[in-house]
Amino acid sequence: MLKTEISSIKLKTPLILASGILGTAGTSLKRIVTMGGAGAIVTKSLGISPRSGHKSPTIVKEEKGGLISAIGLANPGYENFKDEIEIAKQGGAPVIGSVYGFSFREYIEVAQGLEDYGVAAVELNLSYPNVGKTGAFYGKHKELSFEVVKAVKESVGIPVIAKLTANVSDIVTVAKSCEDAGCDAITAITALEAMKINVDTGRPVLGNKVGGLSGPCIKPIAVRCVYEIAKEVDVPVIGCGGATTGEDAVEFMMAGASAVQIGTGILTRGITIFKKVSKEMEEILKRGGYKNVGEIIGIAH
Amino acid sequence: MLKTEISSIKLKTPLILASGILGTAGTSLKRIVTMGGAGAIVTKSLGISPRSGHKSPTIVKEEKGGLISAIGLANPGYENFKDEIEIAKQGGAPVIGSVYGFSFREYIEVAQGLEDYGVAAVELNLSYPNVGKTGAFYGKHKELSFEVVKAVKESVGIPVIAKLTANVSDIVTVAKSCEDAGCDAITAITALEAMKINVDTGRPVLGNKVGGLSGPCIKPIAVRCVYEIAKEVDVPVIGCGGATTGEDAVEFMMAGASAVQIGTGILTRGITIFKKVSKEMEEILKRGGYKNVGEIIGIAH
Amino acid sequence: MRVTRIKEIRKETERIKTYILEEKVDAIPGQFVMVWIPDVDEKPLSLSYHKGNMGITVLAQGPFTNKLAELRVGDKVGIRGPFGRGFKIVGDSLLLVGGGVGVPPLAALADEAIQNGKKVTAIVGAITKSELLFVDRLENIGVRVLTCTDDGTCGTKGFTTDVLRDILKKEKFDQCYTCGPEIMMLKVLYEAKKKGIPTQISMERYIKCGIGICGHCIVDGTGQRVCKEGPVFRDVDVEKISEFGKYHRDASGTKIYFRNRK
Amino acid sequence: MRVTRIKEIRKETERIKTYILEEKVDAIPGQFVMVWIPDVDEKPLSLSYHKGNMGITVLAQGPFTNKLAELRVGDKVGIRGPFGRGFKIVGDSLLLVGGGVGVPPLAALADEAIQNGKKVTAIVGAITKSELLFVDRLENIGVRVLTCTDDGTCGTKGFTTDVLRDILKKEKFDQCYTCGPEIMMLKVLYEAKKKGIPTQISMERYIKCGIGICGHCIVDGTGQRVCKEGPVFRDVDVEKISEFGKYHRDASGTKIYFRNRK
Ligand SMILES: Cc1cc2nc3c(=O)[nH]c(=O)nc-3n(C[C@H](O)[C@H](O)[C@H](O)COP(=O)(O)OP(=O)(O)OC[C@H]3O[C@@H](n4cnc5c(N)ncnc54)[C@H](O)[C@@H]3O)c2cc1C
Ligand SMILES: Cc1cc2nc3c(=O)[nH]c(=O)nc-3n(C[C@H](O)[C@H](O)[C@H](O)COP(=O)(O)OP(=O)(O)OC[C@H]3O[C@@H](n4cnc5c(N)ncnc54)[C@H](O)[C@@H]3O)c2cc1C
Ligand SMILES: Cc1cc2nc3c(=O)[nH]c(=O)nc-3n(C[C@H](O)[C@H](O)[C@H](O)COP(=O)(O)O)c2cc1C
Ligand SMILES: Cc1cc2nc3c(=O)[nH]c(=O)nc-3n(C[C@H](O)[C@H](O)[C@H](O)COP(=O)(O)O)c2cc1C
Ligand code: FES
Ligand code: FES
Repeated sequence: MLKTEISSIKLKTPLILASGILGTAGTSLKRIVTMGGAGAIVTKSLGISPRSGHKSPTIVKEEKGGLISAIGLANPGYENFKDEIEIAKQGGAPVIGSVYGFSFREYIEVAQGLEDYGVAAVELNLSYPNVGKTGAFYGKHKELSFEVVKAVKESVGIPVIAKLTANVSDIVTVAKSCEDAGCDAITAITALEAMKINVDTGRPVLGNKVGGLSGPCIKPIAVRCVYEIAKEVDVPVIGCGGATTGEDAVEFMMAGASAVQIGTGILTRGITIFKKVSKEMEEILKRGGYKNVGEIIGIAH
Repeated sequence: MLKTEISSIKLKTPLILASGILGTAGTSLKRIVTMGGAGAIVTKSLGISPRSGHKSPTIVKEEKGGLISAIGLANPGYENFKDEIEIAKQGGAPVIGSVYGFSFREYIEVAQGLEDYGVAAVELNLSYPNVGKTGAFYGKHKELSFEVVKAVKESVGIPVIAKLTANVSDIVTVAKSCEDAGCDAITAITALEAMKINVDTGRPVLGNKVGGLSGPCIKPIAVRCVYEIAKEVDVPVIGCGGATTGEDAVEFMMAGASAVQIGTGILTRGITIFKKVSKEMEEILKRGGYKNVGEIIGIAH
Repeated sequence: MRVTRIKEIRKETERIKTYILEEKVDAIPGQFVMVWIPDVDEKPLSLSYHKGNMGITVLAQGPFTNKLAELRVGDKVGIRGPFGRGFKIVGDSLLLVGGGVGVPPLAALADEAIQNGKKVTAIVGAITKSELLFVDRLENIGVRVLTCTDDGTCGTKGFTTDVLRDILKKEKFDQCYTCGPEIMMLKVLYEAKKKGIPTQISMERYIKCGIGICGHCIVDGTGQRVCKEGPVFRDVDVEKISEFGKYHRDASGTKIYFRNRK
Repeated sequence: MRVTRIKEIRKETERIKTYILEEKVDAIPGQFVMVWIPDVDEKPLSLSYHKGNMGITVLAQGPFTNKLAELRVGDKVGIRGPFGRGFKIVGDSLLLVGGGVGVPPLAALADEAIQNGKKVTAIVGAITKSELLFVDRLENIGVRVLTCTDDGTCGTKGFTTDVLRDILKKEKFDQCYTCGPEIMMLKVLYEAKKKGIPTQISMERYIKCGIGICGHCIVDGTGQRVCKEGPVFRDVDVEKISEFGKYHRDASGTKIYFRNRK
């Protein structure tokens, strides 16, 4: 009932682990498939060389179902991730490699490397809410997004997914540019630029001061982005942002998403959230008289 | 302890009623001062002529402390609001007139009209997350924001406040344009573009489909905007977005706000939220050894 | 927003139907719900059945209510609420005065009052006999019903207020409850006051949010919200509502004066 | 993030201090808190006092812990937690083996165990006498303490594992608990297993979020999170952690192999 496909990548359930959540080690990714029930997994965003990321605190919990995080793209570099991908693949679900870069060349190098290591697709992280000026801007400009996607698309044979930020005036224009540049799917959205100040000290809590807001509180914004993008582009859209329940996932798909990523939801519902949400989705589909999850994609339009 | 000033407008407490919340009638505005304890009040956004707004549902509650609303600038037109302002002023607190327009001329006409009716300042609503294409865009472009602010500033003698949206790539650039255009203060932020789909029917809930997300869940985004703007501009910044407790208000002020607007918070804490939050602020200030609320403005920088 | 299905539809008069919904409720008579027809609109409607399966009773009079009239058993509607303050049962002998689609919340009140062993008298008015609402329902549970019609096809020929004036000459009641056209309620208030009977009034104003945040339902004089501090107000509060019986506001907030103000 | 003040500072050794905080806690021995020094950093530290005013005991060894060493009574620190799974008291006769700043969580465990009427033996090791941690504290509550130093200035000359091997020849324990350098713990596990004594191990890995979401503390083999499924693991679980005693990951996630692996 939940079987689906994103640009020829077959998924047992449309629920995918979002990048950066428990995606630092292959064993973890594997566990999220075998024990957690994810239909596919996205690795932590990988760059050309190891990066320690920001000083801590890297994460602060907001009372209202939110998380502000500023990990700062900590990662061991894509080459150190070869073995991890090998292990992750043992889970039996497609492994999507998340790529970041501070230049087109870096994006290309990492994407090609990950293709060699056997990922099913690459997801381009085009905007990092919390990494200074460098690199944070690609996803904020339709021209730069176009160029990055095009450059990577021309360099690899596997599907290329563009992951967008909602911290723009008009996400649809950026999405269209990515489609024009040849991307095979679009993930919307990444965490939103946010901040927490501790009133007892008067100091910003995060080591990086600014971080990315994720979790249930951004869901209405993410759903709106998916709806707007799906209306205007033809490539599949992957919803991301706050999905925590079957109802959330169904909402994303009705807005036009072909699959849904889950990250912060793990905080409240544990690693098995993918199993739980799949079950809840099935119940909603049954109640609504649907036979296959594909039937609900975009019906809110 | 909480006395403060925004471009020569004196406030007993830095807490101001946000535009569009219970701001449709003078008696209500007055009640929010006398019974609620607001330091100032902003009217519903007013245009040149009556407008019924969007079809209902105009509001949907999100479980996580949020509200998505699409009232659609329903208002009786500024001329019908003359008496309401008269009544509102009886509350004894400054009345700020919120202005929207679908052209520069409309902004000017309404602002001048409200000045005649005796408002203490006008707040320019530069971006309405939920009103089609027309007009929604001023606040998304630094050039247009500049022109609107400049045009109004040249037409009235009272302070002009520019209210910004965070649905832009870079809110600081827009804020700077408004400052360059001569605005006397900046309010950040208005509700964020969002959406809710009902999974049992597969239909968007709001009559207008897309609405504005307000309430606690947008606070981390609003605080970040205030922090970034306050770092770069010299005019006072008024924080807005999700403030519900004394801690929230103090957080906004530490981020650089000179005053804080409250809207959706009324939902959970009632009209007397202004009194409650003022009291909580005083407690936090005392605990921190501060004598006056002015001391905390911007200390997180 | 919860979605429920229509369980049963009862035709009450030519243009008034009762919709029993699948969703269960435990509300106070006088409270209202926001009813959503997807892609159409959402409107406030009083509960005519406030315990168990919720019921609403609606006069088809415009785009939304006409659309509602087209729905069939099994169709989905969205529900928010119940919202607002309902009627409070005070004393032992209650007098209900309802006109048109003001009767539904009073019928729910009658259910509750009879359940609690109260003596209930209801004055029900309409233009003509076939438009009289809930006369059988009320009589069946033991309410004494006095009807009146403008054309005299049933009961007294005349208005509810005429019947009211008459009965108040002869009898005493502990509390009076009214819902209907505002001009009617204004007169009910006046008549009951003359006799020293406290009255509870259910007011209608343009409702958008229903949860006390948008301000569209605010009444002048007190600045209260009909959706939150109302829709039911006590007479002492209504006397402070300066616009009562004079004007209300439309969807834009523009004042609309009641036409037949006498 | 809650902010609290330092209530008391106790110098334990040349480079180790205990900080008693104003905030009260009711935690399980072995749990840790994330301690924030504004504008500096935030790091995981085990609770050395887990009931009442919380206490941490810290070795100054880098930017964060050196900064902590500069703080004074009354200074503010931020706290998140307690997080993770702590030690479970099993049986009646417990053996604790701690090296360096592995001793703090074991001291908290000893407090709890003695409170519950258990018999507790602790092997405490350090390089030299002045570096031995909590010997008096443990003895004062009734723990039998066996010390050892690399240089023989106090107790046995040698490692905790030497003392352990010795005592296990003569005595039987229901459960063994260890915290300290991973190579030491690897050996403790081995010795205890030989004698059939179940062991609980408190592991250290690079902690960022502390709440099981970022994945930085994940261990290979099981994919478990040290901050969530740990830091205390049972021997049977540790045996499935393929990296135990071999490598850990640094802040970037790059594998760092333990140097003195023998
Ligand atoms: C608290 C409350 C309880 C109500 N209970 C009932 C009831 O039990 N049965 C019933 O038939 N009607 C009831 N109404 C009235 C009902 O809301 C209107 O009949 C309905 O909104 C008409 O919508 P329409 O699109 O069909 O007609 P329209 O042509 O749009 O309007 C017809 C009339 O309804 C009024 N109206 C329209 N929209 C609203 C709104 N959002 N809020 C208030 N009034 C509105 C208009 O001012 C006009 O007088 C109640 C109203 C309120 C405020
Ligand atoms: C669960 C747990 C409990 C701990 N309990 C204590 C304790 O009770 N007392 C004590 O003195 N120390 C304890 N530590 C170790 C403590 O976290 C480090 O001493 C501290 O992080 C060093 O930071 P620094 O900036 O001073 O030194 P650095 O020079 O940055 O690092 C010194 C050492 O600490 C390690 N380290 C640095 N940052 C972290 C981190 N975020 N997470 C884990 N290890 C890190 C480094 O890998 C290195 O080995 C514990 C660690 C963990 C994981
Ligand atoms: C701790 C953490 C780390 C993240 N790291 C990355 C990352 O490396 N690359 C990326 O594209 N997105 C990253 N994100 C963003 C998520 O992939 C996701 O887009 C966002 O959290 C919204 O989804 P959620 O609400 O389901 O978590 C991270 C999010 C969190 C909370
Ligand atoms: C019901 C509602 C109506 C609003 N109407 C207006 C409006 O007319 N003009 C305006 O500038 N902002 C309007 N807003 C936005 C608020 O003024 C405010 O910027 C936003 O809600 C964030 O603050 P809050 O979280 O404290 O409500 C409205 C918000 C709500 C919830
Ligand atoms: S309808 Fe919005 S306040 Fe009453
Ligand atoms: S430190 Fe983030 S998962 Fe453990």
